[in-house]
Amino acid sequence: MASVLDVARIKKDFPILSRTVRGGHPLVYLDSAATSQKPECVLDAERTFYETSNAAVHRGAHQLAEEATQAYEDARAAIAGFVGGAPEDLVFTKNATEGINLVSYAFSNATAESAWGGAPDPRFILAPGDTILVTEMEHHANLIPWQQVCARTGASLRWIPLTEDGRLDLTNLASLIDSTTKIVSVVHQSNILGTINPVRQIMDAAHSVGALGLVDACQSVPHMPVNVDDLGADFITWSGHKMLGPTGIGLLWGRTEALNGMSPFLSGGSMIESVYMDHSTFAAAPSRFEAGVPMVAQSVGLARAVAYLDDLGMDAVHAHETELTAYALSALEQVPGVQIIGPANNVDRGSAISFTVDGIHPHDVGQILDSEGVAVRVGHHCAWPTCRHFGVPATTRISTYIYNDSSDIDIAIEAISTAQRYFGTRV
Amino acid sequence: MASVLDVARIKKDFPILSRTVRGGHPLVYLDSAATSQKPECVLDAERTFYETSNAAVHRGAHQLAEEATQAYEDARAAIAGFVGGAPEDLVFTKNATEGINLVSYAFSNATAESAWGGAPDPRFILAPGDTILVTEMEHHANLIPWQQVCARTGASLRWIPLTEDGRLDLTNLASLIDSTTKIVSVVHQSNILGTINPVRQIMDAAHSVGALGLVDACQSVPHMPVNVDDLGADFITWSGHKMLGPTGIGLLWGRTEALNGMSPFLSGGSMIESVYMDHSTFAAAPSRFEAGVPMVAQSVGLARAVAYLDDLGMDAVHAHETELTAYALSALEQVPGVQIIGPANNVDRGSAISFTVDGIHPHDVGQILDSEGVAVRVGHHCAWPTCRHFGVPATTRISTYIYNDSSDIDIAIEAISTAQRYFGTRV
Amino acid sequence: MSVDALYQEIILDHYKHPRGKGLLGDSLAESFQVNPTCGDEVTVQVAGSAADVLIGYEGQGCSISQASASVMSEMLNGASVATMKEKRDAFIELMHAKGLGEPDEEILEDGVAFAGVAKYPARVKCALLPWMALQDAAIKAGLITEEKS
Amino acid sequence: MSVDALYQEIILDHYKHPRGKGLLGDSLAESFQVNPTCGDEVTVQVAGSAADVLIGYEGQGCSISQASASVMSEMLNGASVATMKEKRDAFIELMHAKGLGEPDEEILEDGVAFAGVAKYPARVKCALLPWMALQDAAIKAGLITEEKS
Ligand SMILES: Cc1ncc(COP(=O)(O)O)c(C=O)c1O
Ligand SMILES: Cc1ncc(COP(=O)(O)O)c(C=O)c1O
Repeated sequence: MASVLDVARIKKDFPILSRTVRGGHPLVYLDSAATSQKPECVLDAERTFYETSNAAVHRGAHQLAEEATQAYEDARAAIAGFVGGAPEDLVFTKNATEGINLVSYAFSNATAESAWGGAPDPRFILAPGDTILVTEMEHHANLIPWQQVCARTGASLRWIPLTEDGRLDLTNLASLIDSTTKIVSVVHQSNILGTINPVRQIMDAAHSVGALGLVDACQSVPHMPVNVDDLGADFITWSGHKMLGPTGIGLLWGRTEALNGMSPFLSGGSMIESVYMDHSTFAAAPSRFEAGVPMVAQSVGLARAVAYLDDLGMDAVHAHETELTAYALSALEQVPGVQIIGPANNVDRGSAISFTVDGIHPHDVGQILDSEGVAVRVGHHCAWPTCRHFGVPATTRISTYIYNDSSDIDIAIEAISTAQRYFGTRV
Repeated sequence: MASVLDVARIKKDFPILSRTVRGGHPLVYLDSAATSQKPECVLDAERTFYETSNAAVHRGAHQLAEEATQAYEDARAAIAGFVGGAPEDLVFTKNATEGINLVSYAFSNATAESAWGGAPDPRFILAPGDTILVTEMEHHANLIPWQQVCARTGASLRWIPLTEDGRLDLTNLASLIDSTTKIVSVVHQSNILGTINPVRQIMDAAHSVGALGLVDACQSVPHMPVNVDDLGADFITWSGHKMLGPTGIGLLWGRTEALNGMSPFLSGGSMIESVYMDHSTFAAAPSRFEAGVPMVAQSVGLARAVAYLDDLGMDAVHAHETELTAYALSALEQVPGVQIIGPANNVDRGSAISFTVDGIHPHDVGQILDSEGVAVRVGHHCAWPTCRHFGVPATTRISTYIYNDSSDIDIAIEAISTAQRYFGTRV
Repeated sequence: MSVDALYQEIILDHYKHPRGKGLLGDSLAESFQVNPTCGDEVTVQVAGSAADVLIGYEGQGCSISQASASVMSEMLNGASVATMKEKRDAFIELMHAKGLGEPDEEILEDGVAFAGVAKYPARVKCALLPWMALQDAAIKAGLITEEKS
Repeated sequence: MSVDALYQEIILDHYKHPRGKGLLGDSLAESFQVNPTCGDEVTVQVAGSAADVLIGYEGQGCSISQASASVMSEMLNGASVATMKEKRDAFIELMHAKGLGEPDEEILEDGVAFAGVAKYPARVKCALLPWMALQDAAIKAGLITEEKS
C-alpha cells in the first residue's frame, strides 16, 4: 500500500521503533490510542530547555525566568494555534482527565459556593431536576466526573444510547436535551469503537436549550484537523501524550467567557490577583486554572510535537490513517472468527479498531500478538459500559498512527492467525 | 569556605550552570527555592525511558507496557523510600499544589456527598463551626485551597500568627486547636522566611483533638533528611522540580487509612474498581487518586534525582546548606542598608533568605543582580500575607542548593553593593 | 514460541476443561472479584468445615484466570484450612517470584505450571484473582482470620 | 552596565523625583491596579473633561512602575482624550516592541526612555501598570468607551 506519508522516513524519527521485544521480534507498535511514541526532536526540545533555560515561569526577574516564561507562553500560542484557538483560551493541565474534571468541578464548586453566600455564574449552579448528558461510549474520564458531580449536587445523569453498529442513537436527542440540561459532554472519536460522532449537531442542540457543551477530543486532535470554531463547543479537552508529546501534559481549550465564568479549580500560587489571610481574588483565564509550578519542559516538548505534525500536515495525517484503517478493516474481515466491535465500515471512523476472536479471550489474543512483537491493548479500554453494551468482557484493540504502515497490519493479522492455531480454534 | 560537598564536581553535573547570561556573565543560580536545576543523569533517565520503554502504564499486555509499569512502580517505591514511606502510600500528582488541593477537596467533596445521601468518612465532613488551621507564613498553595474549602462548606479558617523575627507564635496554640478543628495544615520550612517550624509539636496537638494534619514539605524534603514517621503528619506534600527532578510531578504521601478515607478527587481511567453508566466504585490508594495517564517519564526522572541525592547523602546536603546559610547571613549582615526578613540567626533555619535593601525596590535589586549574572527571585514569593505582616510589598530572596558555594554568595553580595551604588544609596 | 512458558499444556488443559466449575447449592460465604484493568471476573464460594473445605466457583476471563480457578479448586476441594493456607502461600510466593521461583510439586500440584506466568507482571493479577476471592470468602466464612495479604 | 538601557537617566530621575504625584481632591473615577507577581500597586484618578483631562496618582513599587506613573502624569495632565489615546497607544506599542521600537519623541516625550524596558518582559508589566489603571479609570469616568486592550 502506498501512503500519503513517507512512513519509512517517519519511523526513523522514533528511536523506540527500532528496538526488538520478546526475544528478537521487531517492535510493531499498534497501541497509539493509549499513548503515542515520541520523535527525537520532541525529546531534544525538552532536553534543550532543561539545559539552557530551566526556571520557574511568571516569577523571577532574571534571564532564565524570562526565557522560561517566553518558552512556556510561546508553547501555549503554538498549541492553541494548532486547533485554531487563541492562547488566552488554552489551559495547560496534566492530562485530558484533569481538563474534564476541571470543568466538572466548576459545577460542583459553584453549587457549593452559592449555598454559602457566594455569587458564582448561575450557569454552573446545579440542583435536583437538572441533568447532565453524556453518551454510552464515553471513556471513564468523561463519565465518572459527571457521576461524581451528580453525587455532589443532586443533579441526574442521562446518556445517549448506542446502535448495534457502534454509533450514537440520536433518535431521542430532542427529549434527552431539554430545559433541564446544564451541560452536554461528548467524545469526538471513541477510543474503543473508533466512531467519529457528529459533535457539532450535539453541541448546537445543547446551545439551543442554553446548556454548555464539552467535547472530549483525545482521539481526534492527534489524528485529524480539528478547529475549535468548527466543533461549536464551549470546552475541548485532549492530551499531549497521544500526539507525540511528553507524558504529564494535557489541554483544556474554552471560550473566553465560559472559562472566566468558572470558579477556580486547583488554587495556590500564580492563579491569584490578591491574597489576604481571610480571602483572595483570582486572575483571569488561563492563569486562574494553572496553580503552582506548571509543566514547563513538557509544554516545550509538546509545542515541538505540534510543529512536527504541522510539517506532515494534519490533512495528510488524516488521509494516511483513513487509508490504513480501510486496509486493516478489510484484512480483519477476512480472518475467520474475528468480530469487529464498532463500525465495520470506514465512514466517520477513526483508526482504533476493537475486535474479538471467537474462542480466545482478548487477553490471550493480546499475549500471542505480544509474543510476535505486536503491541496492542486488551481490556475494556476505560469504556467498560460500552463493553457491557456489546456483551463482551473486553476486546483486543489495534490503533495506528503516522509511523504505522500496512506491513504492520499484515504482521498483526498473521499473529491473530497464530493465536488461533495456538489455541486450536483454527487449523 | 570548605564544604562537606564537592561543589566543584557537582556543578559539572548540571549543564545549565556553565552557561552565561546578560552578555557574558557566568550564571550564578540562587533561585532554587523556586525550582532547582537538573543534573544530566536525570535528563538521561527520562530520555532513555522514552527511547526504550514508553507506553501507557497499568493498561497494555505488551512488553513495553510491562516495562513502563515496572519503571513507574519502581519510581514510586524509590521516592517513597526516600522519605521512609511505603509505596502504596505515595500518590503522584502534577505538583505540590495539586497534592494540597487533593486533600482539601476530600473535605468539600465529603461534605457535599453527605448532603445527597452518600456516606463518606465523617472526619472529612465539615459544617459551620468547624475550623481549619494554617499559619501566617503559608505559601498560597497551602492557604487558598483552605479558604476555598471554607467558601464551599461554611467552615472557618484560623491561622497561627508570626513573631517579629519570623517564627510561629505558638503562645495560643491550645486555643487555636480545639474541638472544632478538623485539619491543621502547616508549612515545614517557609519558602519566604526560611523558618523551619516545629511541625511535630503542631501535628501532635492536632491529633490530640482528633484533627488531621498535613505538612507542606516543599522546602524541606529537597534540603534535609525527612522521615514521614518522624513528622507525625497524616499527609505530606512536596514537588519534584525543587529536588533535581523534572517539572510536572509532585508527591502526596498519606497514612494508608487516611488516604483510603478520602473520596476520589480527579476521576476517570485507572482509579476505578467497577464502572456502570449510573455508578462506579473505586480502587484503593494510590490508584484512587491517579486518574488518567500519569507522569510516567517524569516519575523515572525523579527516581533518578532521589538516587543522586542519596548518593550525596541528605545529611551532607543539609550540613552543606546550613554552612552556606550561615556564611550568607553573616555576609548580608555586613552590607549597610540590608534588612533580613525572617530569622536572622541560623537556628531552625533553611537556606532561603529574604531581604530588603534600604531605598531600592526589591525588583530593582533583583534586576541589578541579574545584570551581574545572579539569578534571584523578587516579589511576594506566593506568600503575600507574610509580606503584609512584615510591612513590605516584596523582598529579594536568595536560595541555595547543592551546586552553590560561598563564591556564589560573594558574587551576590558584591552585586548588592553595585545596586546600591547604581541607585545612589551608597557611595 | 516464547509464550510456551506462560501457556503450559497443563494451563491450557485446565482452561479448556475446567475442573469443579460451578456454584455450590449452599455456602458459608462467597466473594466476587474483578480485575479492573481487563474485566475478568470470578466468584468463589466456600462451604464445609475447617477440616474439609468445599469450594465452588464461576467466572469469565482469560485462560490464566480461569485455569487458575480450576487448578485451585482441584487442589483445595476437601483440604483442611491448614493445607489451604500452605498452598495459598506457596502459590502467591510463586507468583511474586518474577519467574525465578522453583515451585514444590508436592505442595502446588498442577499449580507448578504457573511458574512461567510470574514472568508476565500483567498476567500475575489474572492468576491471583481466584485466590484473592478464596481468601476473601474464607475470611467472611470465619475459616481464616483477617491477615495482611 | 547592561541595565543602562533599562534604567535610563530619565527613568531614574522620574523615580527619585516623581511629577504630579498625589491624589486629586475630587475625581470622576479612579482605578486601583496591582501586579500580582510582585505586589506593585498604583491608584490612578481622572477628573476634568474630555478636552482637559486631569490625572492624580499614588502608588508603591519598583522604579519602572513608579517612573512610568510620573511620566504618564506629566505627559497627560491637561491633555484631551484624543491626545491621551494617541499617547497611550504609542506607549503600549513601544512596550510590546521587544526593544526594537523606535519611539516618536514628539508623541511620547519622556516616555521614549522606556524603549529599553521592552527588552525585559518581566518589567513591561511594571511599566504598563499605571497605564492600565488610567485606561480603567477613564472607562469608568465615561471619557473613553470599553475597547479591546
Ligand atoms: C512552601 C511551598 N509550598 C508550596 C509550593 C508549591 O509548589 P508547586 O508550585 O510545585 O506546586 C512551593 C513552591 O512553589 C513552596 O515553596
Ligand atoms: C477518548 C478519551 N478520553 C479521555 C482519555 C483520557 O486521557 P488521559 O489519560 O490523557 O487523561 C483518553 C485516553 O486515555 C481517551 O482516549
